[in-house]
Amino acid sequence: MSGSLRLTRRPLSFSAAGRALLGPDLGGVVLFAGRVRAERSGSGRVSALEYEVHLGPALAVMHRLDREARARYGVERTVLWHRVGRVPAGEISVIAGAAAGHRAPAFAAARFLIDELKRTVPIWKTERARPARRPRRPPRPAAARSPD
Amino acid sequence: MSGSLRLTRRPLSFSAAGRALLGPDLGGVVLFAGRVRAERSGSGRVSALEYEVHLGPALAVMHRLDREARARYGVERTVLWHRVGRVPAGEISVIAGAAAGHRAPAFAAARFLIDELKRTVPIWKTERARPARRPRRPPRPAAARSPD
Amino acid sequence: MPRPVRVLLFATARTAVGKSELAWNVPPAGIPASALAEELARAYPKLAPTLRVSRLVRNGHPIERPNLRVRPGDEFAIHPPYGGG
Amino acid sequence: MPRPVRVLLFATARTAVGKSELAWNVPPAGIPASALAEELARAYPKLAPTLRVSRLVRNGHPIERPNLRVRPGDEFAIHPPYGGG
Repeated sequence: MSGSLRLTRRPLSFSAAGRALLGPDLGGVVLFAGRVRAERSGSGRVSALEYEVHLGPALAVMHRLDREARARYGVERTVLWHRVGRVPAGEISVIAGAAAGHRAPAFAAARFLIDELKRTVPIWKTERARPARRPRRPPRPAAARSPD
Repeated sequence: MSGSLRLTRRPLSFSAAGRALLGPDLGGVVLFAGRVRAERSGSGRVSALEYEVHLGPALAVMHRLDREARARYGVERTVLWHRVGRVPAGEISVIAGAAAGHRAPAFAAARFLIDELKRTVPIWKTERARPARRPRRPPRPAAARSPD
Repeated sequence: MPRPVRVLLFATARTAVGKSELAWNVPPAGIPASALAEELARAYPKLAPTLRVSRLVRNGHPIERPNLRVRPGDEFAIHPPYGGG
Repeated sequence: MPRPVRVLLFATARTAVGKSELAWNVPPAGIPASALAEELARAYPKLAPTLRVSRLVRNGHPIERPNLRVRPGDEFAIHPPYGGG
């Protein structure tokens, strides 16, 4: 098992993703990270996004994407990590990465993973504008970390 | 100036590159890293690569690539970092990265930067097999860090 | 005594209903997925527009045939268009 | 007294000559880049194969015309095919 899949409430980091993609013959590593943008919205600047996930189906689809990326592009290691719950502007919400002997398959696999994650994994985001107007409970997205 | 260019003897890290690519509207970040592979070679496993650089022309070409990547793809921030001197197997020798509002231009710019760096920047590598047989001086590649 | 269906509501479906989960009673033999969706749209009219663009999921698997039966104890999820990343 | 040309040797060029830098005397009026390369190839026969695939660089700029003159005090670099990354 060389794919690392995570749905987690904890911050995501480039350095942790880079470590998950280490291997003696893996000369090419590509990491894509999506960060929450402090965009202008109706009620001011977005201060955070709140991510919900349907945990079981999400992990099932992520496993399938991971297997498919490795089979299609011949990459040896992959990461597909998504944060759930509240993610403040500027922080990383998602990392898709791949490592291979050379760069072309690593680029292709990372691109495939993020494109397909957005299209097929049951995760949703809701904008949160600056001061949360009412202290509402977040929608309890079940969080988990799969075995790496 | 939103491009970060470095030729340095110090280790490169994903996390430092990620920080160099922060920006309020930069939702898509792509990092490519090349790592030294522990490949089999004539004299055993490669334990390190030794990188030489012709410093002035290298920085000039890197500046040009950076400007071109930002003009072509509309990315706002870029990094193009290369390590010089001895780089042990498993460590990062190069990072090319870009950040933009969305992922497509970030992928395209990172790919452009690494492809063109390999093709046009005066940097050379020499394999070093495991125990250095004679204690030779490294070839004094001039190292520098450009203003970010 | 029949167990209810556990209905999971995400994103715009959650907003329309005002909660993230419902217990919904169905006959012991179950009902077609499309009929269950109609019952929910009648009970929560704001849910109707979301239902038209959503995928329905039973026990973690996308429902391909609208006459697939949802039975007591099943999990039935409404998946509005995905928005991860 | 004329200053020499500073010749910079990288990678296979460095290996062929056995050092990374040379001081090379040229006439006060300079000589064409191609002539300087030929002098070096005669002095260091192992350098010849590398020179055939290398770019020549004067004062940091790639030399486009082989008759460009290299003058005392110039930096003249031999760039074998690049291998960064």
